[in-house]
Amino acid sequence: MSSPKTHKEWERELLELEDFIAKAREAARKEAEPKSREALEAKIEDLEKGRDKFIDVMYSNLGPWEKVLIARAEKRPYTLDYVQALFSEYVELQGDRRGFADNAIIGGPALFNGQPVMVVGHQKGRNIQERQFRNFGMAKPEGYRKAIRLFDMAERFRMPVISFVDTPAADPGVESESRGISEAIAAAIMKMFELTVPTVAVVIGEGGSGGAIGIAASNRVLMLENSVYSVIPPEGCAAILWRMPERGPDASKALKLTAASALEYGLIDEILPEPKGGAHRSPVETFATVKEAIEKHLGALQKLSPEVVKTDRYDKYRGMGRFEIAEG
Amino acid sequence: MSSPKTHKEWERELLELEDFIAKAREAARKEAEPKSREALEAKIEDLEKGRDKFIDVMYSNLGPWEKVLIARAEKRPYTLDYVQALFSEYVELQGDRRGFADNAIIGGPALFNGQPVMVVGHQKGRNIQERQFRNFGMAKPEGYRKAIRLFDMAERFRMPVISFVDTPAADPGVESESRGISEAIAAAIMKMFELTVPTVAVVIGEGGSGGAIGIAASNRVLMLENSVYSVIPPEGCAAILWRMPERGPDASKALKLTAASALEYGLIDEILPEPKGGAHRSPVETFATVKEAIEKHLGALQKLSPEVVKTDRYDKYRGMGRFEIAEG
Amino acid sequence: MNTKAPANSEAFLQCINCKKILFSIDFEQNLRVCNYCGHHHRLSAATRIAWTFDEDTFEELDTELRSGNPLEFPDYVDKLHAAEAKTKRFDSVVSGRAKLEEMPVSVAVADFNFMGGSMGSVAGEKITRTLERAADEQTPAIIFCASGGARMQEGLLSLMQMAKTTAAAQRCAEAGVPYIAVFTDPTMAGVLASYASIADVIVAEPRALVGFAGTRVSKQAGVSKVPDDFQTAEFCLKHGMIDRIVPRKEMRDTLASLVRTLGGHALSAYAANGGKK
Amino acid sequence: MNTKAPANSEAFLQCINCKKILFSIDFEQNLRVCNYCGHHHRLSAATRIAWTFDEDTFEELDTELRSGNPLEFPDYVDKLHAAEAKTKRFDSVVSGRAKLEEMPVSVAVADFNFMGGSMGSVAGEKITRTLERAADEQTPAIIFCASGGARMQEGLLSLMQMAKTTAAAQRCAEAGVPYIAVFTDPTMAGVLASYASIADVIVAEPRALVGFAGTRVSKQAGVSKVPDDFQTAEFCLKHGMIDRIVPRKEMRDTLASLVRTLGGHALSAYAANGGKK
Ligand SMILES: [Zn+2]
Ligand SMILES: [Zn+2]
Repeated sequence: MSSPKTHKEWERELLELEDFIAKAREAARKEAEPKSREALEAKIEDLEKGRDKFIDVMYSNLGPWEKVLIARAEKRPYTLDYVQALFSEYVELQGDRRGFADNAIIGGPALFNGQPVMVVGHQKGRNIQERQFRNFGMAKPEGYRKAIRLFDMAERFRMPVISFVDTPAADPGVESESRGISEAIAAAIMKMFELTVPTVAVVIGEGGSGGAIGIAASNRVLMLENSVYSVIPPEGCAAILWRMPERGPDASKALKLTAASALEYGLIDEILPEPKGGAHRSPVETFATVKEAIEKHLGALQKLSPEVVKTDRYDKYRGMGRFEIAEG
Repeated sequence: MSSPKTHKEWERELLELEDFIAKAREAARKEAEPKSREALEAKIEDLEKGRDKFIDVMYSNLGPWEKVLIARAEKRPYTLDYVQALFSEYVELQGDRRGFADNAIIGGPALFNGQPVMVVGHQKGRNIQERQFRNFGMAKPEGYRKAIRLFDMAERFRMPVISFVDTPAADPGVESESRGISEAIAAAIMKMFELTVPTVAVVIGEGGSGGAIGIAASNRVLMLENSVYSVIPPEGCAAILWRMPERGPDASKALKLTAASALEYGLIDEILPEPKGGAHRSPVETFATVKEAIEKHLGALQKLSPEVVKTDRYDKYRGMGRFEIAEG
Repeated sequence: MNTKAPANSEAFLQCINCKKILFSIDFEQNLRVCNYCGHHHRLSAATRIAWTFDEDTFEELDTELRSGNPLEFPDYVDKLHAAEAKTKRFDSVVSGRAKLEEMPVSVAVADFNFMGGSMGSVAGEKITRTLERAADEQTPAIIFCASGGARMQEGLLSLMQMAKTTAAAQRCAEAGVPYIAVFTDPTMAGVLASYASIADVIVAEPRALVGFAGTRVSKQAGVSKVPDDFQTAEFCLKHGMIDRIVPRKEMRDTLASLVRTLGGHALSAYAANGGKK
Repeated sequence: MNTKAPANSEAFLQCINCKKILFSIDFEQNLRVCNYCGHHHRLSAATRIAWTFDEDTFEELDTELRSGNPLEFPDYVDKLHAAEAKTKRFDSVVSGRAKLEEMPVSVAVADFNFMGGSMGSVAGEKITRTLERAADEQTPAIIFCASGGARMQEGLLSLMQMAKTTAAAQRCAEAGVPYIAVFTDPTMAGVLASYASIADVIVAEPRALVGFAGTRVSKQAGVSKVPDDFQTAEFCLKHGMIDRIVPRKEMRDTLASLVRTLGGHALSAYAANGGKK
């Protein structure tokens, strides 16, 4: 059996079932005769139980590839959904102050539980126009340079930084290359290590390689249960390994790109559980989970002195890596 | 009598005289008959005395407009001439690290009397190709952003900054505007006020408004005797005041753009005398003057603590301005 | 917000952009934004202050500063006197303290009516003091820009105001106090290339003219063709040079949110000091 | 400079760029730069070190670090063993201390022969230690880059090396110690987008391949047409991303001048400490 290629494809049966339930509900609504309606409603209830069970089964024991599909799902909450749900008085700031503007990374100051914070995140789009406007969540150099500007302000005005990570990769085009996408990412990482204010990153969807780490090198990194974080997209890995990009599902296993693996290797701090059926099936529940987690980690970090916040971050990344010690 | 428009035009008679002397010298060299040669040489000597007198008269009591012409003279030593004469181990560094490179502002680390310094300066070109390559000494945003990068390094590595100012103006084109020439200049000025290493600027030719101050906001500002420093080019001022750009000579008087005026208003620290007939008539003498002046001012500044170096600079500019106090 | 009484006794006026006839009373209610084309007409400093800050909280300072004629520049004195007569002020910048949604702020507002808002020694000094007060008193700075550039008639003294004001902005940044600039029509040349462009946050009014060189100069200098929106706030936004374009009626709320978030730390320090340095 | 004996016993070889036949002895004398087309052929880490630093001053460190297979990635162990056999090293980066015109420097040199110079945990650790030693001992850092990017086979651990090495570079900057990167052919992807691009000074060998994405990816992604010199050192110079292109025979002198000028302050501190931290 070949692997599904999109979240929609993978959920096809479930979506059909949901569609059927919706139609049945419509029919019940229109049914004038009480008995028939009751019968229909009872049937719907059964169907819904069936659907819940279906979701239970489908979403228990997800493989890495299924997580890739869920992490990329169009219905998944995006950064601006979190911004709206978790913060108040958000004012989006724009521009790299160097001649360019980017729409794949957004950010600005806001209040979190009444406390000033700086928000930064990748932003994807849901329909074709939005997706093009957001460049599919792939930031150009100016996106990272805007982030640097926001990080600088966060430091100057003693605001913790909350970043939301959700990108397939940084933009790899000729324009990006000519304006130094590599330097922009590296400089953003470097800036994050200069900060003495606490930084918390949440991987909400795709943590796509350099494009992700450019705004994710934080004191604490949290991953939603079904998000992924990888050095290379599985399709790209499969293309290099086996010259078969369609073997992405196999590569996704080899790459150990799930939240569980990241935690196991000591690369993230916490896995945030998603509602049954994924974050998009109950955004409100997801927002509450994320909010609580940010509160907890931010609260702990804010007890530390600025200098310790900085060395905590250094030490955290300093310890990452696995190697052997050869016999002298 | 209408004013001369270029240094060449102003010096026309002198140049003709020099040309005549050169020809006479050539004739004397070819003259086989000793008596005739002696007679010719005696005549040449007379001519040279006459020329020296001519220069004396011409270059004593120069008006502002003549200084404008001298400051713009093609034969005048440019930044790289000073770099070659005053420093060793200069390595030119390039690029703004943001996608663009500029050739109208140059710079890099070097040794000055064996001591590491950072050199930054506007660079003009002498022939048509050079002039185009250097964009007539008019820097684009990337020039100022490169300067900022060099200032940053100077601070990090505790190197004094020596800047050479010689620009008609910052580049005013559409490209410059689209990449934020104003921000680039402002950010360069701002960066100079962040530095705790001593900074010395020398106006060697044209100190053209914002384009000049972008690399000139230093602890000490020195001006060569015949250089000019102005908020607007005299022709531009005349165009605004009288809608007659050709009245630049009149505007140059009103603008008080000479070194003497700048010193009188407390805006510069020292006037560096030029050799008879201007810097270009004896570059070696000019280099020696400039070198000695830099040594002196740098020496004094290096006795101050980094914090005092910074407040010295702030206080210097803080005090600039002339206004009246109205009766309560 | 404060009363918006018609500025003059005329019942009608004409939009300077679309040329449509407007009722003065509607026009004032709409904060002098054209109902038809949305053109944001210029405001005097006094009107700007009244419409932005909490009622009667503006305390004007530095009123003793008056432009002289240090260079003895031809006709400058006459121009100053004419501008003083027209605006009843001594220069183009009004500076002081105010409150915005009860938060203390250090404020400067430029008035284009005074010699095109140009920056000479007095404007430079007032901007500098505004930013220094912000740094010293830990109150966020808000500066409304409106200027053709440096004031030619004060020569190199005006150019040095670029350095002086920028140095003060640097001091503000170092003090951890946010500085917000508002670009109104026009924000040009020496002002744009100094304190205006290095604000932490820059918002602009729609269609404000914003640029370095006179439009003619830029067009001559560039071989590339000039875009339709060249040197407008919209052009700046597209090129990453400003943060947002904010219509006049949202300006107060936007500024308040920025002060509350970016200025939170500074304002706590201010409060801890008993509301004064 | 050190001996440049032919690397193999063959008397001739072919330039991989222009395909002309070269005398091995001339080729070595010319630092493996083609006499005809100027192509800079790749060097092993050992050769690079011998040709750059003062004779016999290189002290190799961190030799105990060896790549494992933390992810149990398919075929990774075989690839490591093959690379170890080929290079007689445990990974792609050689690190240690050396002297350059008698000035102490902290050094790392990547070897493209070891799995394309890719950066996994070991390379990341060695680069980090090199930059940390530079900061701690106040000796300028010089890193020769040669890498296809992050090492896929160590997954997210490799990605994190980008953060780790960049953090170390930040520490270096904060310690006032200059860090100079040399881009050799190729310097790509995860290495370029981390410690390589944030060096204080970046010099590159002529025509070195330098880029973020695989060339194919970039060409697909961009609608704009691809310039002829795309992803070369020359392209980077034109776009302000590197400081200079330095031919191999001038490399040593250029690096020495940079260390002497930028590193002057750090080296004084080093000397004041009696040559050791
Ligand atoms: Zn209108
Ligand atoms: Zn060849």
